[in-house]
Amino acid sequence: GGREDPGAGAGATTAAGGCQGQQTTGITDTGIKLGGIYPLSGPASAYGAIPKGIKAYFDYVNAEQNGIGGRKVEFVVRDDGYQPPKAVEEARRLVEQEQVFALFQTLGTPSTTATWDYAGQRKVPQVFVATGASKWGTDTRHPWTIGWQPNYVSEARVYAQYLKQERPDAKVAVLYQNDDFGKDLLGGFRKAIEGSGITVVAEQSYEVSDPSVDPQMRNLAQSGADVLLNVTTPRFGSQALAADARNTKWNPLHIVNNVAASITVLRPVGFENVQGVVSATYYKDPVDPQWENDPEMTLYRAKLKQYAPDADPSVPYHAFGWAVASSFHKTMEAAKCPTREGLRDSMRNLSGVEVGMLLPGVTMSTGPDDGFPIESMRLMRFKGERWELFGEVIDTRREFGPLTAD
Amino acid sequence: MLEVRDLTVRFGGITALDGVGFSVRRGEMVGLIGPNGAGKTTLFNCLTRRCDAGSGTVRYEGADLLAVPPHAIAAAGIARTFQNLGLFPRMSVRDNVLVGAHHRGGAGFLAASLRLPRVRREEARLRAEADGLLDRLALAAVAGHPAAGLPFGTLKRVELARALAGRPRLLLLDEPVNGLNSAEVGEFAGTLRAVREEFDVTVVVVEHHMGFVMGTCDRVVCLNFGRRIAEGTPEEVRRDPGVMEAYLGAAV
Amino acid sequence: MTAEKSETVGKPVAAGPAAGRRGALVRAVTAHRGRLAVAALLAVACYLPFQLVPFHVFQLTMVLVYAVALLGLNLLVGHAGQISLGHGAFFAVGAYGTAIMIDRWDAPHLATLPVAAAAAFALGLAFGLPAVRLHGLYLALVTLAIAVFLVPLLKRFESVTGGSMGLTLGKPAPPAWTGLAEDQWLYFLALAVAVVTFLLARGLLRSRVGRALHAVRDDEAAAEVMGVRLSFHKTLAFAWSAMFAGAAGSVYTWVIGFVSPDSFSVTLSITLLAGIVVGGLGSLAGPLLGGLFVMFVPSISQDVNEAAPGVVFGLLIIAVMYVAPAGLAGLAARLARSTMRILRKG
Amino acid sequence: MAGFLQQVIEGLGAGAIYASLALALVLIHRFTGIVNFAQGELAMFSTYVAWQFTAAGLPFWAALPLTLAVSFAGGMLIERVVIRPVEGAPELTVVIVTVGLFIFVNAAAGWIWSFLIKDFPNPFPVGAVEAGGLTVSHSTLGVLAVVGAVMGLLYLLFRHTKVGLGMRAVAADPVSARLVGVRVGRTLALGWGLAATVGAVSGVLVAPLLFLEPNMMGGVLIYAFAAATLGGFDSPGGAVVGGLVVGVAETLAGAYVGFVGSDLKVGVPLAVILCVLLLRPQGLFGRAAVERA
Amino acid sequence: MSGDFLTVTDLHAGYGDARVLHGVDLAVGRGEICAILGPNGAGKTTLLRALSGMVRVRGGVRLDGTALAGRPPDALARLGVAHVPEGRGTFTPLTVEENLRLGAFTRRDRDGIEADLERVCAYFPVLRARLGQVAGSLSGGEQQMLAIGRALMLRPRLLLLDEPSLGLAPLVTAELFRIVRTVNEQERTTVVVVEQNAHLALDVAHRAHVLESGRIVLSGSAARLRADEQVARSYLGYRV
Ligand SMILES: Nc1ncnc2c1ncn2[C@@H]1O[C@H](COP(=O)(O)OP(=O)(O)OP(=O)(O)O)[C@@H](O)[C@H]1O
Ligand SMILES: Nc1ncnc2c1ncn2[C@@H]1O[C@H](COP(=O)(O)OP(=O)(O)OP(=O)(O)O)[C@@H](O)[C@H]1O
Ligand SMILES: [Mg+2]
Ligand SMILES: [Mg+2]
Repeated sequence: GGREDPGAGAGATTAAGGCQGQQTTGITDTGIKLGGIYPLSGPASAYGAIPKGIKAYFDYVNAEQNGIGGRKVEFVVRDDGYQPPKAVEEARRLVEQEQVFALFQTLGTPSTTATWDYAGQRKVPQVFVATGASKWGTDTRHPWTIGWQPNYVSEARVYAQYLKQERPDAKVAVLYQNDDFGKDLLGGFRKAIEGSGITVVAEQSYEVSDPSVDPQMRNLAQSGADVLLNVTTPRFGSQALAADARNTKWNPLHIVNNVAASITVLRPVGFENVQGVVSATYYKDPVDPQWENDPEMTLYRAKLKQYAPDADPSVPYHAFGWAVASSFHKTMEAAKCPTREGLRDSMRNLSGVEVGMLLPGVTMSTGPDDGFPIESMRLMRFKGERWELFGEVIDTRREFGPLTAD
Repeated sequence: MLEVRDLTVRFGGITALDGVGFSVRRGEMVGLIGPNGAGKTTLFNCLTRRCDAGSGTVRYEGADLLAVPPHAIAAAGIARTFQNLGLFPRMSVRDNVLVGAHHRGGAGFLAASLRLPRVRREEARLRAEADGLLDRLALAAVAGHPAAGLPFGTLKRVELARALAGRPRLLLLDEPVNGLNSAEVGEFAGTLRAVREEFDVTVVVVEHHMGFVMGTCDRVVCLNFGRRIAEGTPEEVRRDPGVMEAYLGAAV
Repeated sequence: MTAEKSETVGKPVAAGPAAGRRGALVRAVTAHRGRLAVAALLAVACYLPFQLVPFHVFQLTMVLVYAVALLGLNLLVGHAGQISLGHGAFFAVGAYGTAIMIDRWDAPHLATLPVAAAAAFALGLAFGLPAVRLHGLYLALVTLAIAVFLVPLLKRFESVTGGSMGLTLGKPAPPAWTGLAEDQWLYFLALAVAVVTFLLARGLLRSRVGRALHAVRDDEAAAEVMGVRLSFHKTLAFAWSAMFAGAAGSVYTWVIGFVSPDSFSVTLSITLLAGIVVGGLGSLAGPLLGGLFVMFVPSISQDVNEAAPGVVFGLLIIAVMYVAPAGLAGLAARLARSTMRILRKG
Repeated sequence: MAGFLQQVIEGLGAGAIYASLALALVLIHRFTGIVNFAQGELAMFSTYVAWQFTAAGLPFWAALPLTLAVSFAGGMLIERVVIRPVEGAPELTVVIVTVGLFIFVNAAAGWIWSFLIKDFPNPFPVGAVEAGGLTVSHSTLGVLAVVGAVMGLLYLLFRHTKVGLGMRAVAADPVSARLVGVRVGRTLALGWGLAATVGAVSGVLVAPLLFLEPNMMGGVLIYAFAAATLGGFDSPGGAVVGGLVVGVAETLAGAYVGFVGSDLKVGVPLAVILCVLLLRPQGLFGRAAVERA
Repeated sequence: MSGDFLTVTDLHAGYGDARVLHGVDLAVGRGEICAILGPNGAGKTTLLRALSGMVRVRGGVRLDGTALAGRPPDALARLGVAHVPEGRGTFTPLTVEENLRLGAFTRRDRDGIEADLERVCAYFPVLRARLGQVAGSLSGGEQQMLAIGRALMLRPRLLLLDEPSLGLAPLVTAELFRIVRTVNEQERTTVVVVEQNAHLALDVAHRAHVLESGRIVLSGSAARLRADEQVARSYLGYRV
């Protein structure tokens, strides 16, 4: 630590009254300033669509609901190109120069890991980071950082449980991206099937820089597995689905993870080729016809058109942004103090908060021992031209018990 | 000092040197002449280990020169100039000359980057010597100029200075006066003579400028199609009918 | 002493007898302009961290980190004439070396630098050997391959490298006697490393070895005839260059406190090459200018066009190459020359 | 054995993809003497152009020639606008300009068409030919055939046309080329145009297999570099052989070498290249430069 | 002279900041051989480069009435200007035959090209034996012959020779100037030749100019210059 109090940078302010001594940097009676860090450039720039959905949401709330509790939201987005050192720079810019109230989303496990120590030292909330790594919820030394989406381990548990019921002696082949995301999910899955009749008979990884996963899929096909767990990002997801469809001699039950389960990933493969594929989800896919008349979806489409006319509402990242922004809205509203500490406490004390863009039955809950806002998912199966939800909403915390760091 | 015997070099189907043999005594200045493509430059390339001999031997000061690795040639006391210039275009004239003295320094990467006192001393010594040479060859005015963009004649002198900076005992000059006018050729011949005295070097010179060769060389060897066709005093070689037919033409 | 001189130059000088003195001054400045510029730069560099907000100090620290890496790359590309598209890999070796030492053995931060640099040196030496036989394009693409291969390799040896999750580390604490804040301390560490590497590189380039490298770059055949051992110089140039990159990587780890394979993708290698070409190959100021470019231009790009910063960044790279085909250093030199001319005339 | 042969076939299929882009790289290298980092992104952009045509309702076989024409014109335009101003600058300057172009085109494509995956029509019928226990999919055959044809055309261009001669002169020595009357600017523009066209062919072949999105060619480019390097960087035959060797080496390594595994398999073609280059520094089919003092 | 084929008026040229030619005036008649003499660094090469468009110029250059100044070298090649440059400009990775054919790049008469290839090989028999060889591997003199042969392949109207005898054996040098004469006489090719060997140049040339420090300091018929001992000594460093 340096000479200065890390929390007391230039311009830091504190509150009076019941929230005495708490930090009010970036928040006034009429405004609240948030900063987000996303890869707007470079190979991961697909995710750069998320802040568009967030912005549209805040613009809508600012214009039509007088902001969050009378505070107009200013959302500053910075680009880190998916490079951790850049993320550190941008986080510091947002906190020290832009004087944001909170970091609202950093995207990617590496970028978030690179910045969470800083956020903690500065006591700046790092809210709803856009990565499903489980450490955001299990780590106790970083109270200022919290995830949002169901973590990859929980998602793996959902698939494991489904298999235990449907195919108790499944032989599983896994295709996974060789990074934190793929490894977390695969690791969670291995753990969840321990003690059951299910075995992982083959696993193949790929790098995001690989042109294609066809070779991996061929090797998996040779394993004779009857289930394929497809842990990929969109383009590789499409490739794997297509490879499975092409191989008429191998017809495993194909489980595709949530990241690659959007209809925009399936459509290019051809709907006839992806019938019966299974996945799990927690928020509404904007191109799924079943949500056509859903009120939240209707609102989303209308407001996105109004406030972000160049953003295509069918891009699932926009809907994701919308969902996470409205989650923030609710969290902020629930805060007892309009301070950084207030937000931290609020985000760690959610109970059954409903968010329109989440699936019915999926709510946000956190607690002193629970750092995972969303832990419920629902299974779905592709049929015709859309996903069909089936089974109950699975609350992984209730079903499998809480996750712990290990 | 130098003894070439039965030297043969082939490139694919072309025999550039075909059993060449001759010798050079210490302190001598030998002219090497012959039609274009006779193998003169190739011979120089062999002596400086730029190309491999197919067969034959070269003895230099009693040792087998062909066993010396290319980068050790300079340290062995052999320096050369190139037919179509082999200067380092982006380096200054002074630095070009200093590279000529490369093998006379000892600073390695570590010592050099730390600028140890002994490196500084060595550097100062070489620099002083180089400046002396530049003065000697009337190059002081262009010492800081990059080699690229200087007139051809000047560059020829820079090459000579660079070769001399290595303190060679054997100097191989490949067409040193081409591109110079008669006055400059005369001047160069004078300089060369003086330098020979001063530095005590043995010289083998390839040249097509007959006036120069006849005027400065003690002995002349003539090659044709990679073979030695004549050897002797300049006068003898000039009168040699084979040389006249293959190289000089009846006119000269 | 030097600073004094530069100050007087700034003052308007009256006509008359002062004119002669002024001429002498101008001459003195002209003669020592390189040294003057460096001294002035150093003075500013030491003064800045006390004036800037911590965030900007951090940014400058990163500029220095990149500048050190680019200094190494410059040695190889600008001076020895070999192209490396894989310098990110050596940078990563330095960064991971330091990270692993701190993570496993709690090594003191400063002690890790020489070891990390040595590791990068060794690796550079190993890769420098094939480099001897390869020329230009082929070497460039083989080094690119190193950079590509590094990422999965780092992930493979998870127990040591932390795999794709990477390693998170603490930052060096400023000793109490300095009275510096953490950012300032890191800045001065980076500055010290930058100054030392700069002096090393300068010493190297002004010596017999530097001339040999230039000779190899300009004409290999002639260089060899002059007694320059090609393989030795090329390999060692590669290794030294890698060592500088490794040192930069080590400082990087101090500053960022986190390493992961994603931090050292091929993009980093290409960015470094672009940085040194944009900064100015073969010039001493090039690495610093390149570091500034690498650090600040991506931010500027997103200020211009948030929707697609890459569009702006790409255009800016192209634009700089138009305006300054020999790099920013070349452009600066050109400007300085015309300033000097005006100064001399005026 | 059949399994092994099958893997070889699949490797050839992958290799043909790398070869297709390597051909464009070789082409531009022959014409201009530089390595074009933007080649893959230009191919990707062309593919989007083709996609735009088909999305507008044009049948694939009508969209293709249009795309090739647009790509050719686009390539020429890029040479004029982007490359011409740095002509004569040091080689690395031009290379870095192509890096800038890479970043620009990638971002622009994402900006225009978003990062959603587009479905791109497959020019070849689905299905496969089966013989002796081996299956070769139609699209593998198709890609191989197209790549072979492009290679043949390039060979004719390089060896038997005046343009080819002028182009090699420009790459060898632009100043002298101009002196003997070669219109250097036009030749370079032609080179960029043709390379963009070959790149477009590559993109169109690749898109149905890899799925179209702005980062589609990133990985292919690396392998195409490997292929071109292995082949010697200026012979079309070399590019194709290089591509196939890389494809097969990678596939076999991923399938049979346990330690290598799928994560490190990229190292195998790289190791192959390194070994080949150490024996033949000019690549398999490259000509060693003769340098004389 | 009214029948001037090439006229140069007040020509300035240089490299970057360095000015080399300071107002050169020159006239060469049709079918004339004109020698440019002068000491090292006088700007002879630069003058030829200016005539073939290789350096930027200020001033007037007219070829047979057509203004040349500012046109690029390739345009000039199409107008029939061939230049044997200093340093030869060999296309080193290409074969000898390809080098020669490139000389005729702007020509369309196939038969004529084949005939000229034959002719050049007859002039320089050494080249015939090496048609398939990579030009970079030729000896210095052979490359010089190649450069001259390449220029002749254009069937130029104006032939610019920059020290053509550089590196050539005496026999070949003599032959070279015979060839220049022949080409000049048979095809009325106008020739501007820069040559250090003033002796040879003045033998073959009709007129000669002495260039010094970027200016023409002396002009006259070749015969006159040759005869004038005094001139020769003071301007050409020419010792008989
Ligand atoms: N690498 C090579 N490949 C093929 N042939 C070569 C090679 N190097 C040289 N030659 C041939 O060998 C012969 C001898 O060349 P060399 O350069 O030694 O001639 P030279 O006597 O120096 O001629 P000049 O007086 O023209 O310089 C030439 O005919 C040349 O074409
Ligand atoms: N590429 C260049 N860049 C900068 N300066 C140059 C360049 N080429 C020539 N010069 C300068 O121009 C001046 C004239 O050179 P030029 O080559 O025209 O002389 P020259 O009369 O042909 O001499 P030589 O007899 O040596 O060939 C010289 O001072 C030279 O330094
Ligand atoms: Mg020779
Ligand atoms: Mg000249």
